[in-house]
Formats: sequence, structure tokens, C-alpha cells
Amino acid sequence: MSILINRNTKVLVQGITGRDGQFHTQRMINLGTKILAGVTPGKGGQKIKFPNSEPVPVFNSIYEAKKYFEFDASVVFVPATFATDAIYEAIDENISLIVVITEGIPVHDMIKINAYLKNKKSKLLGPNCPGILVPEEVKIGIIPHEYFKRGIIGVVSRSGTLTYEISYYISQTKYGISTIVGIGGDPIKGMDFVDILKLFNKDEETKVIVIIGEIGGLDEEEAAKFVKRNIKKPVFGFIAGKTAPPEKRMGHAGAIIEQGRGTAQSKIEAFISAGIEVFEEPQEIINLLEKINL
Amino acid sequence: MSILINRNTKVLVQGITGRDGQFHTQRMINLGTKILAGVTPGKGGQKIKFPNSEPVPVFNSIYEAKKYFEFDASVVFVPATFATDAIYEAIDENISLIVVITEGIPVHDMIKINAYLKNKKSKLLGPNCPGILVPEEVKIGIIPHEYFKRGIIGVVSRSGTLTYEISYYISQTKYGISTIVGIGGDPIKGMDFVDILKLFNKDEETKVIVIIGEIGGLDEEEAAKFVKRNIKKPVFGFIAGKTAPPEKRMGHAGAIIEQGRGTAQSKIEAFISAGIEVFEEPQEIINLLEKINL
Amino acid sequence: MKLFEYQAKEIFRKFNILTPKEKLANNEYEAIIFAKEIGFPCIFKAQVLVGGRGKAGGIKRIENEEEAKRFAKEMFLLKIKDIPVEKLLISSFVDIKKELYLSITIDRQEKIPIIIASKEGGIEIEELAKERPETILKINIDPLLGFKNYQGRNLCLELFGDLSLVNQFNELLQKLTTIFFLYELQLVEINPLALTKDNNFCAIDAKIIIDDNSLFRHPEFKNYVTQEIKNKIEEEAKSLGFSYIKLEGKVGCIVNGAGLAMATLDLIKKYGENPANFLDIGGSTNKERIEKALKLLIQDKDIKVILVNIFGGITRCDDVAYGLLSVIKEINIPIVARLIGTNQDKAYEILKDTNIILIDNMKEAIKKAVEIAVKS
Amino acid sequence: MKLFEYQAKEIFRKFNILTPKEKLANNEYEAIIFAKEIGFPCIFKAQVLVGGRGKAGGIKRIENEEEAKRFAKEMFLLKIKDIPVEKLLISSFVDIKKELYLSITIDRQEKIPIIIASKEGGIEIEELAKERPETILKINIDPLLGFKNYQGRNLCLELFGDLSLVNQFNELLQKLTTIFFLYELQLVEINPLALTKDNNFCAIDAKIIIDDNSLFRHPEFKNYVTQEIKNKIEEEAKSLGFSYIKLEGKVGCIVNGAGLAMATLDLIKKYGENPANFLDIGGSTNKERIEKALKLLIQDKDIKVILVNIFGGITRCDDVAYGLLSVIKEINIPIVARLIGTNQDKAYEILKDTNIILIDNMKEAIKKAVEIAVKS
Repeated sequence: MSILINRNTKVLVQGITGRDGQFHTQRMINLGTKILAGVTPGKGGQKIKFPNSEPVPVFNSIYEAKKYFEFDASVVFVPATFATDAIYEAIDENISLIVVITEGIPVHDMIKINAYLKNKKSKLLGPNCPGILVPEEVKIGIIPHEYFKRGIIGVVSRSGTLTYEISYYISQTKYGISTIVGIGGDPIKGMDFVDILKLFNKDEETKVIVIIGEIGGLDEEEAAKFVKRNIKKPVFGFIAGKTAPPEKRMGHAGAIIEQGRGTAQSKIEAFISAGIEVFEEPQEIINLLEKINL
Repeated sequence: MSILINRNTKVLVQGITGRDGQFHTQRMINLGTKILAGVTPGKGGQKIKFPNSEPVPVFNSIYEAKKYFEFDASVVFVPATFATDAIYEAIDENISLIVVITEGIPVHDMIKINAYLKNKKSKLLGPNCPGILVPEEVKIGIIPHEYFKRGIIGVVSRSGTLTYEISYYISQTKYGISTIVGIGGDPIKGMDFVDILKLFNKDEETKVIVIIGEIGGLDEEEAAKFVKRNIKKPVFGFIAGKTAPPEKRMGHAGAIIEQGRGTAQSKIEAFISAGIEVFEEPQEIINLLEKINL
Repeated sequence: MKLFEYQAKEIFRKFNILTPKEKLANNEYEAIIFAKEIGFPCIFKAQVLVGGRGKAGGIKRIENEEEAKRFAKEMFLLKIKDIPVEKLLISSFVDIKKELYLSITIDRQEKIPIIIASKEGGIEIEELAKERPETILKINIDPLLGFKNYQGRNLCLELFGDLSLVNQFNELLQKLTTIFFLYELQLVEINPLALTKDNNFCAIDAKIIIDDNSLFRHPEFKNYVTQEIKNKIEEEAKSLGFSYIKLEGKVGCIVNGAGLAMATLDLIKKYGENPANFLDIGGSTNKERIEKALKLLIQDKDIKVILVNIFGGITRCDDVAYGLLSVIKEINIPIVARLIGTNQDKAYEILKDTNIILIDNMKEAIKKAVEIAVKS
Repeated sequence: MKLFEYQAKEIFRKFNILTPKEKLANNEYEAIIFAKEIGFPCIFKAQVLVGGRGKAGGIKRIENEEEAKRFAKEMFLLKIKDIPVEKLLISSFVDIKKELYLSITIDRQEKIPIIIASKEGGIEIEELAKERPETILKINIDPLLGFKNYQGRNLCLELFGDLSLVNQFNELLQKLTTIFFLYELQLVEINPLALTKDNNFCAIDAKIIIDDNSLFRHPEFKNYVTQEIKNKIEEEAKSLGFSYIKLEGKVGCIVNGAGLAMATLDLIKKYGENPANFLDIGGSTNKERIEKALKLLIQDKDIKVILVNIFGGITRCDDVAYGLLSVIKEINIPIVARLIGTNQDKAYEILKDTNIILIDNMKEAIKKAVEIAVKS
């Protein structure tokens, strides 16, 4: 079993007619994701043709789309200026899982969305995240699925390409990957490391967990606490940003050492004290995995 | 067993130094209510002496009071201009039951408070309500306890003196009263009829339920639906305001027939169709109760 | 507190919601001058705070100066549901493509604000709700988050079938929601909301009701005129802090508590008379308030008997008795008093030598009062 | 975006938060005139966007005209952490009874705004957090409901022991919260917040950081000057939409993705050199952007080698290769390129006859780049 999604997950694409939305919809379909419909306000009524697939209908609103389909998840490719509204629409329409790819959503919007989510059924992944990939089965988002092999390692990460890099090495081992989850690079996001760790912990397919963290915030420290208390499976950890200067945003809005907090050092120490084996180079994960016996 | 409170309930009085707060604190103590402390910002540090009781300490904030005591409930006598803030303070300090006597709280405050309560542990009774009385045991609020006998009838009502009137007749029967709950006369309030009916339905002491409604809103109609579906105990109902002209507030902010909705007729019909026996005069309840065999 | 149309529209204009060009006339001469300024055709609208103004002749389309003169005179002499017309709003004629209904109010059951909209404007919403309920659309507004644009899109799709008007429609909804929350309204209503020939939304009419309980936060409304208080007794009752409503019968009532007061009125009716008023003197009352309540009631010349119904809890019966005692000589109509509860015995002692008819039982007291009224 | 002290204080004054009397001087002559206007003693405060301004001589108390002349000259010649002082804020002297710390920021872990306050003002909060963490008070602000007065009371009790200052303190907190939400801030800080001799709160210093992502909703800040962009390359990178940070080493880097870029820098350091920059060219990049990234980097004369590290997912390696190819002649420093993923083979084919050093493996590529830089 994968976590969060599987081949039966019925997916809606918000912002399907945009360049990125359309491109990645095609790629999701290629892997086998069930894309039932898309929404772009003002462009409803058309159908988008994708090779090797039924045409995907576009609606003006989720409300309209729901007259024809049920959805388990939506993926948001809407530009930052409109993404917050799209997220509220998905929450209010009771979409269970909302994956937000969009980068640049204001922080105040995210704190309000998180407060609003407290008595709602929806789970939010992202924003500014690459989404979820279950190798060789299904994906929601933009993770380049061609490079990853299915298996037993769960990967959770705050970044995109670094995750691909490390997952690429994992895929070269005999183990392969159960699910990759990118929680996103923003300071305020929906699901955190701990939320995903809980799922990996319960998932029977996942035997080993790899956490890919980076500077900024205390999410890795919280993850470490959770691992220490709750997780019996082997956990490996990587932290990016050891050389990052303070008070500078390292590409990700959330990757910043503020007021002396959120350093790589602090996170590495937290990992080590939680029994998480830390590796310093992406490639090292191969050796670490080869040493364990499952 | 009573509902909501009992003799062990530990009570905080918000606005204890005011005229009403002090007067009713004395009366609550007289019946046996455990009043542990009071709060009036700016008047902290003093102790108020009440005959036949330990002096009650006054604090500047619930936060301070909680350093010395634990509370199960608070009762709010704070004037309308400051009551909203007092309610938020009680919610944020995790007081389980908040009974608001104050009349005149703005409607917009109440809709925000209700939204805020959705992911909080507190239950709100009122505002503009007389509170809860468990005859011969305990009360929170202002119900004149001297006139009521303990027994097996649960009474829930939107008004004050009308409730006393009817409960006074009930107390003249052999049955007596398990708990009286006044949910308050405002259009937007905390707990509704249905919330209280659920508690009476589960309460073993309560064998019969009396609902005292009035014009305005659809709370009686909702109550009727709930009774029809869920309640096996005998239920009697009274509706005040049959002669009320439309679009006039009959004393209570919530007692108003608006746009043709909330008439006594509609409520009486709802009661009858739910199998609730409706009585037209307070005194009639005596005969009705004498007819039933328990 | 209900605002007049012209007051509500002043608020609309402050928030750049389009309204017709308008001027407020205080007399017929102003009306004629303003009509010429605004140009013909224009609309004369009587400023009264009751419904059914149109049917009562309170709205007239004015084609020329002659008509302006005639109707300016006529309309200032008009009474609508007993209320004299004291102000006329002179409003420019708007070329309308479509009339809609739009309002924001509070859903009591859900405890949240809702937007109500309909393709069918110009009809009273109560009527529409009865006749074509399927045309009424409702949208929940989160009380903490406010209106969201996607909700406006959904509404727009339902009302117009497409999104071509969505920007101006959402802008209007944003403004209305802002007004609703800022002034803590019970209702803001635009009926009809016009879609003009050039695709703008224009508020042809406007209704705003402010929650009285929130007025302490809105001193800007302190000096707003209102017509809600119809007569001197109601005005005086309000200034005394009593909850008083004038009714049409002969039995004057003084009761403590709104629920008990309503039940008392219901029983008066049941036993064959009509109550003259609703009067709740409140919870913790004293001698002086009873005196004032009595003095208030005797101003109503329709009253043939006064019924005092008190369940003494916080209210003490002896206080009430002293109040009755002190004004008894000024009152030359019969008083039936039923006092029960706190210090009941003292009260009966105080009143035993007066001509006040003392009856313990609520039902019997009411029957007695009705009997006196019927005979009178 | 960080605002200058004088800009932040303009916002404060707009919301009637008390500040010292102040004037902004653009040169030494203005400084002298304004000092005389404001009167002595006054304070000269260098307007720079870096911390530790006081220790670097950027804040001076001026006792008389003579001192004003001397320090006006001196301070405009000052550089604070390499940043020249271009503006001086001339600030009236405030008679202070007590110095406090007050700020509102966002708690990343709790995902809510928090008020941070301390009796100990004037010290940097990081230092205070280390030295006397027990003096730091925190209060959660509900993101949808905002600040509540009782929270201010609680804070007041902790800070002052009683509620004698609660009204002015709550008013200040209300205003700060309004500013925080209205301008969508990451931080608003008053340090020190002075309690004056006449019991008013006065913002002696002011710091405001606006969330860059929200700037599209705040055109009012569009033309605000900022000093955050230190040099031409950073400015150009920003205009190209690259995430670029100048560092102190010799190995120039072009990477797709922030995490991979950080990991690349970490490995350069691990293998014995320092990276010259952080440069994330983003996800779906094309030939032109690679060209621009290369042209940008070669402006940095410290760079001795360029390392290109691409994990091709959405980014296509052949696009990158074409980008490299088109500017290769303009670059006279060695390039080490590691291209893996989408269209990797095509990329290698494109670049095979160039002098770009192609290495498949990330670790080996980094080692090679470091080796070149060390030798240079």
C-alpha cells in the first residue's frame, strides 16, 4: 500500500488550462493517474484531449464539476494571486486531499487557510511542493516519475530536485520506494513531516523512512521527536543548507535561518539524538541502505 | 443525575464585583454551588465575604485564577460591552461550560463566537439566559431556586419567568424537576434546544421533558425533528407569543416573527407532528403530568 | 435600527456601490427643483420605513415638470400605513436590462451570515420565497473569513449562466460584505439590483437594518432619524428602558419577563379580550420602575383594566406592591394584580386595604381582567 | 522586504502610534538644520537595514549644535557592515521611565501570529532569548479572530504587575495587530518601546518586514527604496527571477532546485572550497535562462570555475546543454557540468565536442570543480 493516494484516487486539476497545469496533467495521465476533470473559471465547457486518454472536461467551478464526478483529491496549478481562492473552493467542496504546487502564496493566506482547515475534512499538501509519487503506479504533482523504482522506502522531503536526486539513488538499490511525498518549501504549509511520518509508520509496504530536511523552522526537530517516540522502522535523514548564511532565503521561502534558529546543525543534532542516521551526501544513501537487513 | 452541572461543579464568576454578579453569587452559594473564585479586571487581590461561606477571592484574569483553582464552569455577569471579551477569555482558558447571563451582546459577536467555538472544548449556554438549576442541589445563574422541587422532569426553555411559572406548577406535582436549563432569548446563542434535549434524553433521572418555546427562529422546529427521531420519553411543549404581531421584538431579541417565519402556529404544528403534547396555559402542565403513568 | 433608503444609499455610495443619481427633498418645492436638476423621467420615492410603499402610491415615475409639481404636492400629503411622508427621494431613471435580488442577512439556525440572491428582482423576498422558491439562491459566509471570490463565481454562474459579469459582481459582493460586517448589520438588501444596459450593477433600492445591540460601537448612527417609534408612549417606554409594544386591545399589562408577558397576552386573547400592550418590566425591578410603568400605561386611553402579572424571583413582590400603592390614587381604572414568589405575603399585606383586585392564580387573574374589560 | 526605520515609523504615525518627533536628513546640512529644529538633546540614527547599528556608531546622542555639525559629517561618511549611510533620522530625545520589547511575528511551528513582549527593551531579542529567556512573554493571536483585549490585560499584568496602563497598552496592541494583518507582515517590532515619564508608550525604534509574496496586494510599497540588494549581480538576478545569493568562495554554481542547490554548496564546502553563490534556476527552465544564468555568474570576478548541477525532471537536460553551448565562447573559465535525467543522452551528445567537463556523478563533478578552484 502507498500512502495518501493510489491508482483509484479520483483527481481534479485546478488550473488545468494553464501551461504547467496542462503539461503535468498529461504526465500524470501517462503514469496512470485518474484525472477526471479540470477547473478553470471562465474556461468551462471545453474538453482537453490528451494522447492515450479520454478527453478531460473543464468546468468553471468545482461545484459544477461535482455534478458529474466525485473527487478524492485535487491538485492546484493556479497562479499565486488566485491560488488561495482555489484552495478555499476545494476545502469548501470537501475535497479530501488538496495538493498545492503553486509557489509564492502569501504567508498570511497560509496561516488563515491552516486556521480554517481546523474544523474541515480536507488535508492540504504544500504549497510550493512537488506533490506525491507512488512509483510505477500513480502521482499527483510534478515529480518526474520515470526515474524511480517501486519498493519499500518511504521518502518525505521539503524540496524537489534534491528529493529526486536522493530517490534516484534509492531506486538503484534493491529496495526501491513506496511513496515520495514533497511537503513543500514554504515556511507555513499544510501537512508537516510529522503528518507524513504517521502515515509511513502505519503503512505496511513502507519498511524504511528517509527524511530530507533543510534549514529554517523547527519541522525537522519536531519530526525527530516524533521518530524517537513512535517509530520503530529504520529512519535516515539528510539536511541541506549547512553552508547557508543566516537571514538569507535559500531559494525556498522557508529555507532561512532566523534569529539563530533553524540551523542545519540544530536539525542534524535533533536527528542524531532521535536515532535517525544522518547522511551527508545524496549518494551515501546507497551504502546506508545496503548495510541494513530487512 | 442532573445534566450539565452537579454539586461538585467548580464555578468561576466573571464580573463578580458588579451588583448582579455579587447578588447572584450569594444566591448560588446559598443553594450550595461551589463558587471558587471570581474575576473582575482591575479589582483582583480582594476577597468578597459572603454569609455562610468562605470569602471568595477576586482575580484580574482567569489566567491568574487558574494558578490557584481548577474550574469546570464559569458564569458571566459582565456588561454587554465587555462580555464578548470575557467569553473569549473563558473559551481560551478551556472552561468547559460557560453560562452567559448578560443581555444585549451584539449579534455579530455571537456569530463569531459560535464559529470560534467549533474547534474548542467549551460549551456555551446563553447569552441572555437565566442559567441552569438542579433543584435542591446546585445552580449556575439566576433562577430563583426556592420555588422548585427536585424530581424527574427536565425543563428547557428560551425564557426566564415563564419557565419559573411553568416549573412552579411542575413542582406542585408529585414528579418534580431534574434540571431546568434556560438557553436564552437571543437570536444567536450557544447551545440550542437540541443540544439540551440530547442530554435529557441520555439522563437517567429525567423521565419526562418539557420544552418551553416562543416565537422567532426555527429552534422549536429543529427540536421537534429531534424529538420525533430520537426521544422515547414523553415530551410536553408550550409556545409563547401566539398573539405577537409580526416584525416586532417581543422583549427578547430573538422573539420576532421575520418574513413570515417563526410564528407560534408553525412551532405548535411542528410540536404536534412530532408527538409533543402542547399545552396552552402554564397551569395545564399539572393535569397533563397527572395523566401520565411512570 | 432600520435606515431610510436615502441613508442606506449614502453608505452604498461611500463604498462606491453604484446608485441612481439622487437628491433628498424635504418639501414639495425642493422636490420640484431637484426633479428638474436630475432630469426627466425621474422617480419620486417616499421615504418611509414600512414595506409595500409602491402599492401605496409611494413610488412614482415623473415624466415632466407638470407631473413633478403635481406629485410633489400629492406625495407630501400621503400617509403610508399611517406614517406621513416627510421626505421624498428624487432619483434618476435608470435604463435597466435585468432586475435581480441581492441581500446579506443572518441565518439564525446555521448561526452564520448568508448571501441571498435571485434572478427575480423587485418582488418582496417573502413573496418570492412562497411563489418561486427555486429562484432563490443562498450562499454561506464564513463569519471569520468572510466572502470568498469563488462563491461569487458560483453565484454568477447560477444567475447569469456564464462568468462575463463576474468581476463587477464579485466587487459588489465584496463591498456589501464589508458593509455588512463593518456596521454589524442584520440585513443589507438591494431590491431591485439593476443590471444596466452598459453592464453595471446599480442599487435601485436599498435597505439596511443595524443590530441595536451593536450601536454602542457605532456612534455614527447616534443621530440618525428613525420612524420606528410611532407614538409618544412607545418613545417614553424606550427612554425608561422598558420593552413596550402598543397593541390594539383594552387590557393593559405589566409583566416581568418577556416569555411570561407573551404567555399573558396569549391568555387574554384566549379568554376573549385583546391585550392593549406588551410590557416587560425586566428582571430585578424596584418600586420606582413599577410606578413609571403604571404612569406610562394610563396614558393609553384605550385601556380599561390593568393586569399586573409578576413571578417574583429576582423581582420582589413587596417592591411591586409598594410601587402599586404609591400611584394607586392617580389611577381610576381597575387593577388586577397577581403577585407570586419572593415576599409574596408581604405584598398581599401591603395591598390588602386597597381596591386592587388580588388574585393568586395567573389564569384566574387573567380571566378577571378580561371580564372587567369586556364589561366596560 | 525590510523597511527602513523611518518608513516603519511613517506607518506607525499613520495609525497614531506615538514616536519621537523626527525628520529625515539626506545630507549633513539637512541633518544640522533638522537637529536645530527638533532641539537638543536629539538623536542621530543612521538608516541602514542591518542589525548592530548602535555598536557600529550608527546612533549618537547630540547635545548641541557643535556636536550636530561634527556627527552629521562623520555619520554620512560611515559604513555599517559595508553599507554606506545615505540617510540620517533626526529624532527628538524622549524622557524614558522604562524600556520594553514588543513585536508581532509568525510562529512557524504553530502556524499563527504571536505577540512577543519583554520588560527588557533595547537588547536584541536573540540575545535576550539566550541570556534571560524567562523575561520573554508570548501570546498567540488567532489568525481569523485577531487580538483579544483580555490577552492584552494578561500581558499587562505580567509586564507591569497591575492594570493601570492597560488602556493605552491594549490600544497599542490593537494598532500593531491591525498593521500586522493589514500589510501582511512577517515582523513588526518596537525595540525599545519606551514608557515615557507621562505614562505614554512611544516607539523609539521600529522594524517592519513585509512578506514578499504578498507585495502584489500592496502596491503602496512598490516604490519603497530598500538596501537589501547589495550589488549589481544580485539586482540583475532578481530582475531575471532567479533566486541568487552572493557568497564568498570561488566555485560558481548553477543548480535547478533550492534543496539540490543547498546540498551542492554543502558538498563544495565539504570537499575543501567555498561556493561563490547560491543560484537556483527553478523548475521548468529553458535555453535562454541558462544563457542568462551563465552571463550573470561570469560578472563575479571571484569565480574560478562554474559548476552546473542539473537533475532533469521538468528541466530538460538538452535545453540546458543548448544554453551552455550558445555562450560557451564568452566564458573563459572552466565549466564542470553534471546533467542527469530527462534527455540526458541528447545533452551529452550536444556538448561532447566542447571543453565543458562532463561528469555524470554529482559527487565526482563537485570534487572536480573544487579541484580546479583550489588549483587556480
